[in-house]
Amino acid sequence: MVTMNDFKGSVKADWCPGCGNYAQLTAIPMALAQLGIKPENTVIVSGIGCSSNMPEYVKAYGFHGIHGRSLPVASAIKWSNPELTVIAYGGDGDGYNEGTQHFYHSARRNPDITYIVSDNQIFGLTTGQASPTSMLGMKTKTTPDGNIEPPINPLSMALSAGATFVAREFSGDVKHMVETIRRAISHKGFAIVDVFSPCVTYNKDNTFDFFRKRVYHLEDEKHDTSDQMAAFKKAAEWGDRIPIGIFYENNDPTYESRDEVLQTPLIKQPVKKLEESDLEEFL
Amino acid sequence: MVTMNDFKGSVKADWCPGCGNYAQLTAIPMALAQLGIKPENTVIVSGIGCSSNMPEYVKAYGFHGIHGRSLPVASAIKWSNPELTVIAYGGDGDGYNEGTQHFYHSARRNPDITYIVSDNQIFGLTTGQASPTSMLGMKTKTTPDGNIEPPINPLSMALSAGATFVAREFSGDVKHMVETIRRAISHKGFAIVDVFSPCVTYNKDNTFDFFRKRVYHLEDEKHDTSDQMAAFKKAAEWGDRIPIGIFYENNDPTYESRDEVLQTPLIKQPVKKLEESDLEEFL
Amino acid sequence: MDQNEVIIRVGGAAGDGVQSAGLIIGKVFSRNGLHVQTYNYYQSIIRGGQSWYQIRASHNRVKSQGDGLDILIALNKDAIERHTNPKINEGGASPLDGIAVYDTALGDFTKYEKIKYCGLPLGEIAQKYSRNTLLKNTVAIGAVFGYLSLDFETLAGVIRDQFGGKGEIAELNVKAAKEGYDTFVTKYGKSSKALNPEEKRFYLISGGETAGMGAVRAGLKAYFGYPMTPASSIIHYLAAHSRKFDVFVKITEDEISAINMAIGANYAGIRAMTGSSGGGFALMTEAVGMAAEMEIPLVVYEAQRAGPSTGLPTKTEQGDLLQIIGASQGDFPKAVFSPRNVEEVYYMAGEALNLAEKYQMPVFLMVDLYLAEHYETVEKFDFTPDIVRPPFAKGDEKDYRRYAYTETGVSMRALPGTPNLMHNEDSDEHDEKGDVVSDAVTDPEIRRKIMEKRMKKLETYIKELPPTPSYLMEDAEYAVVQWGSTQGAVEEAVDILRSKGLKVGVIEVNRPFPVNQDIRDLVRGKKKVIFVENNYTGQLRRLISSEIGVTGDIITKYDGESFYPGALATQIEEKIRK
Amino acid sequence: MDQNEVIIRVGGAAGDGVQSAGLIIGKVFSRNGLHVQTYNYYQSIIRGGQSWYQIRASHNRVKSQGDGLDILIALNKDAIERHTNPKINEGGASPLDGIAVYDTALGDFTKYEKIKYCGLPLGEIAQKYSRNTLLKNTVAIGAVFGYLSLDFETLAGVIRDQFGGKGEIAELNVKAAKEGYDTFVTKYGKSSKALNPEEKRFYLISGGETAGMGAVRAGLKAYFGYPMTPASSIIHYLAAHSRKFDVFVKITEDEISAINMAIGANYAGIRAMTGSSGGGFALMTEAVGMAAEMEIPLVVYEAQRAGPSTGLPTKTEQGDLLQIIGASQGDFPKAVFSPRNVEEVYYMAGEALNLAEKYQMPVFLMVDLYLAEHYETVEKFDFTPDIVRPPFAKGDEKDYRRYAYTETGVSMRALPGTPNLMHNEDSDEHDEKGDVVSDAVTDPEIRRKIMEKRMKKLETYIKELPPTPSYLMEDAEYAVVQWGSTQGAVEEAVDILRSKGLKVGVIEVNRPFPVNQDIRDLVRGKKKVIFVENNYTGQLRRLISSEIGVTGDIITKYDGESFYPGALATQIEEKIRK
Ligand SMILES: Cc1ncc(C[n+]2csc(CCOP(=O)(O)OP(=O)(O)O)c2C)c(N)n1
Ligand SMILES: Cc1ncc(C[n+]2csc(CCOP(=O)(O)OP(=O)(O)O)c2C)c(N)n1
Ligand code: SF4
Ligand code: SF4
Ligand SMILES: [Mg+2]
Ligand SMILES: [Mg+2]
Repeated sequence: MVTMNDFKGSVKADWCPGCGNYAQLTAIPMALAQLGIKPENTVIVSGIGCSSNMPEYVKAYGFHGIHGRSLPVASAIKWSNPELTVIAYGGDGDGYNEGTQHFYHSARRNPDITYIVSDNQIFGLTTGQASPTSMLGMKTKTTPDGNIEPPINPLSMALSAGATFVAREFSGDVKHMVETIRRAISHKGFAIVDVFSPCVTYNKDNTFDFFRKRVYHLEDEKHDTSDQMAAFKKAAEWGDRIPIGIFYENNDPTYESRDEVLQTPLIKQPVKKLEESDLEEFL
Repeated sequence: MVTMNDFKGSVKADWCPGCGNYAQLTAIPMALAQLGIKPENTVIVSGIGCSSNMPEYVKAYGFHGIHGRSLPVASAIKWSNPELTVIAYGGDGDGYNEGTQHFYHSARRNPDITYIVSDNQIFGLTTGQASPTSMLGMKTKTTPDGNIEPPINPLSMALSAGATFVAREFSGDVKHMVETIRRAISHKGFAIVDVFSPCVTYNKDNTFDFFRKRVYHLEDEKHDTSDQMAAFKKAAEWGDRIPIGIFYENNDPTYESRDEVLQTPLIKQPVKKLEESDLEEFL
Repeated sequence: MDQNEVIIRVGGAAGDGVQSAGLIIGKVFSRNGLHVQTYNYYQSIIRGGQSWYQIRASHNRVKSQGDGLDILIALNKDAIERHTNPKINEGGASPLDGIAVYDTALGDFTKYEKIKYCGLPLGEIAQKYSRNTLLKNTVAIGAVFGYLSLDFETLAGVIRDQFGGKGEIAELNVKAAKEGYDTFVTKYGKSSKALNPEEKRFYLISGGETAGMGAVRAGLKAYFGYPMTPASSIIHYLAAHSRKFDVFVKITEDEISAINMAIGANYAGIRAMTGSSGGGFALMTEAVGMAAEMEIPLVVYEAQRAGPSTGLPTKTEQGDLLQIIGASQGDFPKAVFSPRNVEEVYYMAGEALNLAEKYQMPVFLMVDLYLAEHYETVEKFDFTPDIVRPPFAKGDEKDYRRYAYTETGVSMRALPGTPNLMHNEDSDEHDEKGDVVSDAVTDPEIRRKIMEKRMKKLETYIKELPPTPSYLMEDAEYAVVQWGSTQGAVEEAVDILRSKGLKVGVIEVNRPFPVNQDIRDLVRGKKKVIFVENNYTGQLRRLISSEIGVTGDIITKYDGESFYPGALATQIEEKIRK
Repeated sequence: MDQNEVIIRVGGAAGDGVQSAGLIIGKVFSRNGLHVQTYNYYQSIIRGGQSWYQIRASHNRVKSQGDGLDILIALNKDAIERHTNPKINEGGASPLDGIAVYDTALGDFTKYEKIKYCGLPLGEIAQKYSRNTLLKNTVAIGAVFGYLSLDFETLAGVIRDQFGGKGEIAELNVKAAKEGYDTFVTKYGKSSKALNPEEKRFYLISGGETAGMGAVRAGLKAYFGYPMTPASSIIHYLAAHSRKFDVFVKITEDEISAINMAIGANYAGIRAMTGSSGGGFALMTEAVGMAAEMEIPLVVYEAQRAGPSTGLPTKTEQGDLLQIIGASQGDFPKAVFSPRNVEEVYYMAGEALNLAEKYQMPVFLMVDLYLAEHYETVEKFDFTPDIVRPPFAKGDEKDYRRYAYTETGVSMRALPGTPNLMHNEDSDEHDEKGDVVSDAVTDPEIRRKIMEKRMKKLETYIKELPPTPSYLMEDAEYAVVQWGSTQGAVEEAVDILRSKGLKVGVIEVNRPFPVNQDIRDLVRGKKKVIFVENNYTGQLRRLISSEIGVTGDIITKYDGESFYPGALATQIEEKIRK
């Protein structure tokens, strides 16, 4: 049996005390353990940012790459060796700024990977600049007079791209998060979980308290997760009540299931031996 | 009075005979002339692709940059000199592949520029590879066994980003296109017009005929252009009937209207003379 | 004029079928066992403009598109005006000095001396068979082979293959060709050229294709890319053969995604490549450093075209060497290959994959538009699989350290999925175990050591560098230094100079980085060293001077065209006599 | 030990307020007219880890963080163990050889000889005033100034400024500092250092800030960027002063957008800049070539940090020179500046903007983490606007050609909005008018000419290059070559060697590209030439050897820290004696 402890890394997480990321450091291993996935078959891929340090702290295969590029790396790992469980993890800057295009195209492509975004609505590691999810008016080092750029909505974004599993969670609700991450990992296809993960150091607006007062569970309101338009509507909800949970899910085929060559795992394929006949066409 | 002829460039367009782009080469100058905008105050910015050759053929200021990057260039030109009418023009590969992130963030940012995409659902200039809007199953040089990646929907994409003007046109309906482009240019904010612009050489699926049979005018069906959810629904329509026209429009403030510094055109601002007091803080 | 050799040019507009006509002609020769080189002059335009395709065929080995022009097939008026005009030289290409085959319907055009104008009612003939306007090209091709009195059956065979077997269209084309063949002979007679079928047959193939094949032979399992001329030919080849070769081909949203995917796939343990031309490669450079820092194998195929920026998208240049040397911040080990011809691309593609995996570092396979797109005859290839994979850790290693300090600098990889060896690979600086040293405490000492460990790989590799190839250097008094695709033109220029008694040899740099110290020995005592480069600033010369202090004179060409042997010989001679 | 100088280090964890304590200390000195240099040693972590801040202050000009350590303020146990241990040397920093100020509540720790341990109940004192744990830093700072018996009022003033004026918090801090000041003197007495207020005052400022100011002085109207250490300090500075200076600051979705925006803004006619560190700059490289090909002015601020890849994000290195030289495919004119100190950054930022516009080409303003982030005292700045704008076409020019061939290679720009001069600027190769030559007909001749026209700009600029600065080169027998931020440490090392009678001078390369030929003259006849570089492979040496064939010995440092003068002097001496 796999336990959470099997995922315990030897390096202690050095996020600020109280940082939202700790919740995911609990939730991800817990979900993996519940699913009986072994550390050796898990790859955590990340970019750069406070959140992206995650793979350093989990005992699994870790790929801590460059800013914004976790998704192409994660997709290719999965396509090369489908027996691995591949989780991409990173920040809102990483995923919705530098990595915008990869997020969008991964969502439409539907590789069987899980993408968890620590959405603290700020750049943490670079010491507090506005991110694409920073709220209007927010004061940061790059927006000393208040942010004037309307934030993007990662869920609507994913929905519009045709994502097959779209969810949101909150670091203040680990139990709920574990459940959703478990389902995201089990989902066959691209699963995005945007997590409100407060940055206690640089974001004084979107605090644990801010969310605690507002979040509610989608499943408590009979939301139909197969209805894309309903999902769009729920995704647009922002104010006194903010929904978390699974917004949308469908069973569209994964990218790899549509590709002929990938029907045999690449890593298991024998090398193709060339023959004289392969030159025929050049005659 | 400005006439279409004022925009006639000295270089003859060298697209393939019958190429969809010719329609826009007529429609854009026509719309500009109708609005009384002078060639000298018009800048056409493009990336790389067959379509992106447009600025070479129009008498106006032309900026024919690199693949995928027309929008950042166009935004900055507008911010620097708001008296210019700035139109970005390019292909589906240019805008929805290489330039994905700029499209998405321009849409949320809302600079007062017009973005017209020649959407031929193929890479033309590079001789026929699948693009992000190529239909499933389409055979191209890069998808000899048929495209397996679900196409993106540029309109839903723009809507999810919060675009303030979202429209679609068809090269086979120039009159209608002129009207929409005119409104797009008049719109205060980011206006995207996705144009079905058949590539007669490499796309044998989405031909003029294909669209002629299918397109209908949105305004004929009492579509409410102020209803975003309705726009999402209309954008998802694809099959025997495909809508063209304006899907959505609102009056959200432009980026430049929210920025204090941009209240005076940058190009007109005097140089800031530094003084001893500017060093005070370093004492 | 060499009677064993012929140079044929097909000129027309994009969309006129220039290239396919050229390829048919080339294949007729190669199937007959003649050596062939082709040259493709075209524009970034889908229809119209001005393009041409040149085929040089010979009983002896040919190494470049050559000088001179024996036969012109003019598909439009512009082509006949242009290629017969002795004043127009398209970047060095010779004007016609032989016969011009054209449709008499072209009407009037300027005629020049010494040229034999062989008009034929090409369109008329063609229309007897079909209304497809491209059929007249087939008639013209037939005419040319009639003139050369080369076996019609081979031509018929190539036409059939080209037009999809024995169907109606193919037969119409064969018939049209035959009529062109016969009509020409009847009207204008035969050439004095002595080109006859040989007992062997060659393959006619381009560098883009041999890059793909060579990589497959070395175990390539995935190619990630975004189309860009002239790096697309490898994609098209691999995509077309994806199922046959079991190679996964993925076109991505951009080049950044492509290279990151290639790195991910290599990390997972398969052999994967990416590639682009200069502009797309620029976008990839950040990830090159990541591969180096994380010590993940990576092969990048870089097909140069004339820059800067979009530049001349369909023209050749060797302008990306310094971009590759400078790709990504910081110092790290890497290797750059510049194969000299289509055949060498095949072998170096495999060598690159092996080297990248052996040293867990980025390896660049540089070609240029000329090499990626022009066709050359090749007799045979070695098909023995060429795969040297270092061992991976299995899971029972004690005290496994992903980046263990070793003699060679190379540490053993453990692939994801291996039991017990879970670890983190990081683009942040790390220690032997892979733990990051830039978070809590940066230990400058560890940083120093891990830098040295990585750079040691390069030192180890340098010792294994094969000698720099050369041509006629044994007794040379003058050394010409070339790299990549200019080999053929340079060697032919040197042949010309040798025939004049000048003892010139060629140092052929096919592995420009790390710079081989043996170049020092090769230039020692030479009266003159002359670099020949298809770029403006002499990038190879700058690199070699930078790394080993060797420099010399320079001959450059930066008009988008490749070198022509005759003109080059003159330039080299001038440098020598100066 | 120099009695006119003191070196103080504040050590603690991220989040302990190390940096702000250090800055307060520095400002007390600079306001008193002492010369100051600071050094910031920190990690890529928001809280925890190990960081320190060093302040060197002197009555004489200081040029680097210096050797030795007189006073340590230890904010945690790790700091006291680490900085007092003679065996630990953080990349060259000296261990303590003086007094240690710390909170007696820290408990036990290893004690070393020769160090005076001056424990104080810092926390206890602080708690009297507030429960904010950072207040104890203020107490410690007070103690240090008591020890140095430097005027308390200046300290009070700095504290007030730091804590927002005369409010309650500020006053609490002042009081706490005073108690620290007095308590220390009572308990441990005063230092023998002779540091006294001078009649003048200095500004204490970093390179990131002077880059911003210098650019504003030269008419900067927009800055486009994406945050990345250490290129963020300029962004933060400009964003904070955006309204004051009327500079539009835009943070973009990525670096690609940032550079394209900067190019768009320059095209429209304003002065705009972009910037990043190595990894972000890698993403910008494609557009650099576009600016060059389209001849649009562009200044890129490139703040280096230790690579490869993410590397050591908060550590210094000079590892990006070759990345900049190789940025983007093809050959094109460009210039690279590497200011040597905080003041020079100010002037070179303006020079870069002027040069970019004069020659319509990319100009790189290279700094490194050390230069971008450490503070130096500066006495005054020249505020006269430094804006040289070439004339723009007005609309009444006859036969206007955007890329007209000229003597200098520079052609007159016409900005959008100008009547009559509508034209196309293109990343594709074009002719004088701007019409593309790669579509219908590529004219190799035009291509050749327009390449030469562009490259001519570089030839023209080379003639105007100011002489390479140098230090004590007049009578030097040995030449040290340095570039960028290492100036201070190198000059101080040379001072040490001079004091030993070795005639060493320094060639200071602040404009590394195009390489100034005068370096040849400067090294002529020297017994030895020694390059000193903060990177592994000696990138400046490689560049200079590449361009003008000058080379020499090399001393490198690649552990993420900058050079220390003492250790460097020893290394140079070894090279000389070898
Ligand atoms: C190409 C590149 N650009 C910029 C950076 C600098 N950088 C590091 S992390 C970061 C943003 C961090 O924000 P986010 O992704 O939201 O992560 P968080 O720290 O908030 O978890 C940036 C801009 C980089 N490392 N690489
Ligand atoms: C960075 C970069 N990558 C790739 C290319 C090659 N390229 C030129 S045009 C093009 C795509 C053209 O498709 P699209 O944008 O749809 O334009 P169209 O030709 O169909 O109008 C590509 C991939 C390039 N010029 N630059
Ligand atoms: S800065 Fe914010 S995101 Fe980063 S570790 Fe601290 S609390 Fe977490
Ligand atoms: S290839 Fe297609 S898009 Fe390009 S010019 Fe021809 S028809 Fe138009
Ligand atoms: Mg964040
Ligand atoms: Mg297209």
